[in-house]
Amino acid sequence: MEHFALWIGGFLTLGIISFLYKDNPWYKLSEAIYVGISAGYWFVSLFWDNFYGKFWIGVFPPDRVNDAGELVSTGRPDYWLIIGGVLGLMMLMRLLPKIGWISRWALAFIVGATAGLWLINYFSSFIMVQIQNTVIPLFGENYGASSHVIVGNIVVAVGTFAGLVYFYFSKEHKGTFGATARVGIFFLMITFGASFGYTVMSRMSLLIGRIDFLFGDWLGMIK
Amino acid sequence: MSIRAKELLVLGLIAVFSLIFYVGKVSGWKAVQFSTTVSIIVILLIVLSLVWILIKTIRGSLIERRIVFLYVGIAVALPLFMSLSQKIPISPEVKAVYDSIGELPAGSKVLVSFDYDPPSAPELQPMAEAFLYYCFVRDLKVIMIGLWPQGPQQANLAIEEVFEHEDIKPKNLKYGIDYVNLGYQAGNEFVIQRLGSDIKAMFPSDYRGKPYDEIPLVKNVKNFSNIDYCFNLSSGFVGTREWVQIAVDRFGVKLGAGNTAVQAPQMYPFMRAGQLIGLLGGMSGAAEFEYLTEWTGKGTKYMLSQSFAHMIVVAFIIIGNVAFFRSGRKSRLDR
Amino acid sequence: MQTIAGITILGRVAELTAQYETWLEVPVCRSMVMITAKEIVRESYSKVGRPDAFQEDQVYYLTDDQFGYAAAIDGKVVREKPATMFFMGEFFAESLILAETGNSIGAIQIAGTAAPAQLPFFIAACDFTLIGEELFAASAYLSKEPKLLGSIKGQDVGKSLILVAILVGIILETFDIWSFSTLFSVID
Amino acid sequence: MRRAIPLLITGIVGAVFVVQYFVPHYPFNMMSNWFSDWFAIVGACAIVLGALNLMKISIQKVIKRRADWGYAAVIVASFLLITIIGLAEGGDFRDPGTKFDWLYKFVYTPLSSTMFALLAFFVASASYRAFRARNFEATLLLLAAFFVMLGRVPVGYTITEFMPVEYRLSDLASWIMSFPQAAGQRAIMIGIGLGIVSTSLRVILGIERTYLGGD
Repeated sequence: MEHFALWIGGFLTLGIISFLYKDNPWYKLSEAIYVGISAGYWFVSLFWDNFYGKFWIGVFPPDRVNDAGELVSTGRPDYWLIIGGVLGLMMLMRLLPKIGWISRWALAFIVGATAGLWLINYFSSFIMVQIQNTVIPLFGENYGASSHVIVGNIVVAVGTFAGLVYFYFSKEHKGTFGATARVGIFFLMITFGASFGYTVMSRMSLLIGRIDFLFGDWLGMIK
Repeated sequence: MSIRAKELLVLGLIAVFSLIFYVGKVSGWKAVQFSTTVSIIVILLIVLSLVWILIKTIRGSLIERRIVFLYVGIAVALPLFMSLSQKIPISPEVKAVYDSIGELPAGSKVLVSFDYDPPSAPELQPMAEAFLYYCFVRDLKVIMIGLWPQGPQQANLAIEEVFEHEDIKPKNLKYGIDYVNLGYQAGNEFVIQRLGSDIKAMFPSDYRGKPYDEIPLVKNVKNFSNIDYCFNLSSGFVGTREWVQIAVDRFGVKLGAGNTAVQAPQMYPFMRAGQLIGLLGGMSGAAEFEYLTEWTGKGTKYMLSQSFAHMIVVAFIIIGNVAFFRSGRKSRLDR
Repeated sequence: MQTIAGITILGRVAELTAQYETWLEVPVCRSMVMITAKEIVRESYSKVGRPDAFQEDQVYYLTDDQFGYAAAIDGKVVREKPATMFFMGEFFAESLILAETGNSIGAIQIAGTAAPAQLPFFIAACDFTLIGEELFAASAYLSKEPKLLGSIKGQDVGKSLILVAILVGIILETFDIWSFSTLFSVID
Repeated sequence: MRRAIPLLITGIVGAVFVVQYFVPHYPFNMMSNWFSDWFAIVGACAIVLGALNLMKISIQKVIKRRADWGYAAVIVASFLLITIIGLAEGGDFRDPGTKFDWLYKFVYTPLSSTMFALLAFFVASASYRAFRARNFEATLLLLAAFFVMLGRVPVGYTITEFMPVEYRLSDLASWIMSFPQAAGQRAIMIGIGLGIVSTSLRVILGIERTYLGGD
């Protein structure tokens, strides 16, 4: 069984890598298997983890046999979950064209709740915390920072300021305003280049892992 | 010979090549290992071919992206066969993990939590092996758990690897006395919370089903206070952040950690605040720790591939710019 | 929220493809997005008087899996060679797989995302990229509704306040006059 | 009925979820837990629609013998294979040793890790094509990527070992990451924060309606 599994892994791995050469039947087969298996994997996972694990067990908690062998119920049913069940049912109404529009109610709920949660979370972590980290003493606490930290702090202050000016929409980027925006785009470009360069290592690690599977686990050529 | 025929020929070669080496593996062939001279010759050939591409680019015939793919494949694969070593600078956070384990007296109990899955194994498995090797070399007792479903399996793979080493074989360490694997428990950060009060309640038996009280190593280990050091290998949630917030902040545990390269930077604030004793970051962290503990593991070999791959990317950036300047100059000449 | 911005832009694009009778396909990675996207495209086609041109299968679901979706899209892109590709909304590591394959067939690619980690890859592989906030501004701008255009102005007012806060804050903090940054501390 | 009520639902639910952040008392403090449970349940129901859509399109392709219909048949077969096995195996379908776990370990994981690993090739080809000194901005993009890449591998360290401690490539790379990169990142994040706050407000106040579709 171990052999069969390793050969399946090798076949599918090389099938996906063959796409780099060009689209071919080997890749098409691997892609089709992947789409089917992954859609099914998420379908089954969501069914057991979310529908059964959260809704069914939450509303109808099954009895459990404890250590002493008696039948004991696991706890009070949580009837709030029924609202989730009703919303899920509304979503499924989409299958019936005549009352399919009711799925909009479920969608409206999801969109409204997400909007409410995100509004605050993003306001606090993407705006408040970022401003707090930017508004720092440039020369360090009671002027104790080293030279390259001071230069760094000034760079951060100027970069954040100019970057924000670049994102200004309702004013023409001309004159000093335009110049600041241009400095802003310089900083954005450094940010994109540095982030790109930083992620190269983790992308290469993934490929090293696959090559190690091919030549190590499968063909045993490397220890 | 038509392209179609060439493609089928290549497919045939791949099939034959795989069959031969697979049968070889099953019948116990030794691993392929380039000697240092062969390695250097291979490197020279790669460099020469890159120079040849540069010359071709200057002459105006640009290479297509599949050549770049080929070079990335070569740059990642070949170093795995090489036995070269490269001078690896030891960063302070990796040295801190090494020193903190070095200070533990023999027989101390170390809890290792495996919180990752196979896709992150290339970065974290070498760390796990080096760490377990170093613990056993220093005669420490190791308790392994997993907060991710595949964690315990990764732990067993690491144990198998470490037990083949000639320094560890003579110690003939016994399961249940020198080391134990308590398996996976769902519950994320709530599991860490319970380890602070009663480990047995969270792990009533080990991953083989043997009751907690029948395992000599953990029989009188009640909670974190009986654990001398914790080490967490993490690639996401639940991971090092939760171990710091609960195990360290609430129960004052001594914690070291190994993280994937993408996640490591988020842990530096915990390092600076002293909540985290030390940190191994990505493959470079694994290679540095292997260098310190003298464990010949995959981290060092992987880092060789990383260096090659980065050099190839940098080389093609240079070639790309030469192509750009050449086409720019050519269009100016044509005008 | 990024998906909603992306859907608004989809509505506008669908109007143009209906007008110029260009084939439009919307493969999605989440079922809820499939439902909404179908409605939007149907409405856009009828808005420009071409309800007959809309086909149900133009909007379809592939898989919830991030890389399964990327594998299926790569296959389709290389086989059918679309002229233009839009990447609007939330993206993760699969962004470069999609954009690099689209680039290899010479398609014009327009991306827009507010995922900071994926912006460098879209910048490197696409022809035009809406960076972060620009995605939300673009969706408001394309809708041409006065209230939505007004919200762009509102965002800029917010930005002005933040710019002033940064300037004043840094001065106060640097000369240790008052710890301005405590104003922005946040409870977890 | 079809638009007024959904807009009302969005407005009320959105406002309640904003308020719950500031009021840590019952029932508000339970709200975000309830919502994540309900969201999970609705997600489990919505994927049924997605799966049916995938099956419909694939089966139609097979019946009408359209191009590449064989692969559509493979999609249907592999979907049914893992779904039937997974549903049949009950709640602990993920335990080691189950047939579902076998499919996850030896079919799903190789495919997803290899697809993820393709990024290593695409990162290289994107660098080769995109990092060219066309103008000043592109040169900044190129230099930042160049120094950070070199600074992260031991070879970069060995090249500049002779330099004083603060100016070696690895130190330069971490300086770029800690200061200029952080500055640009912060400007982008503040912009995104403003964009999301304004979009959320538009949705809650019912100004943004496109997500509801037609009448």
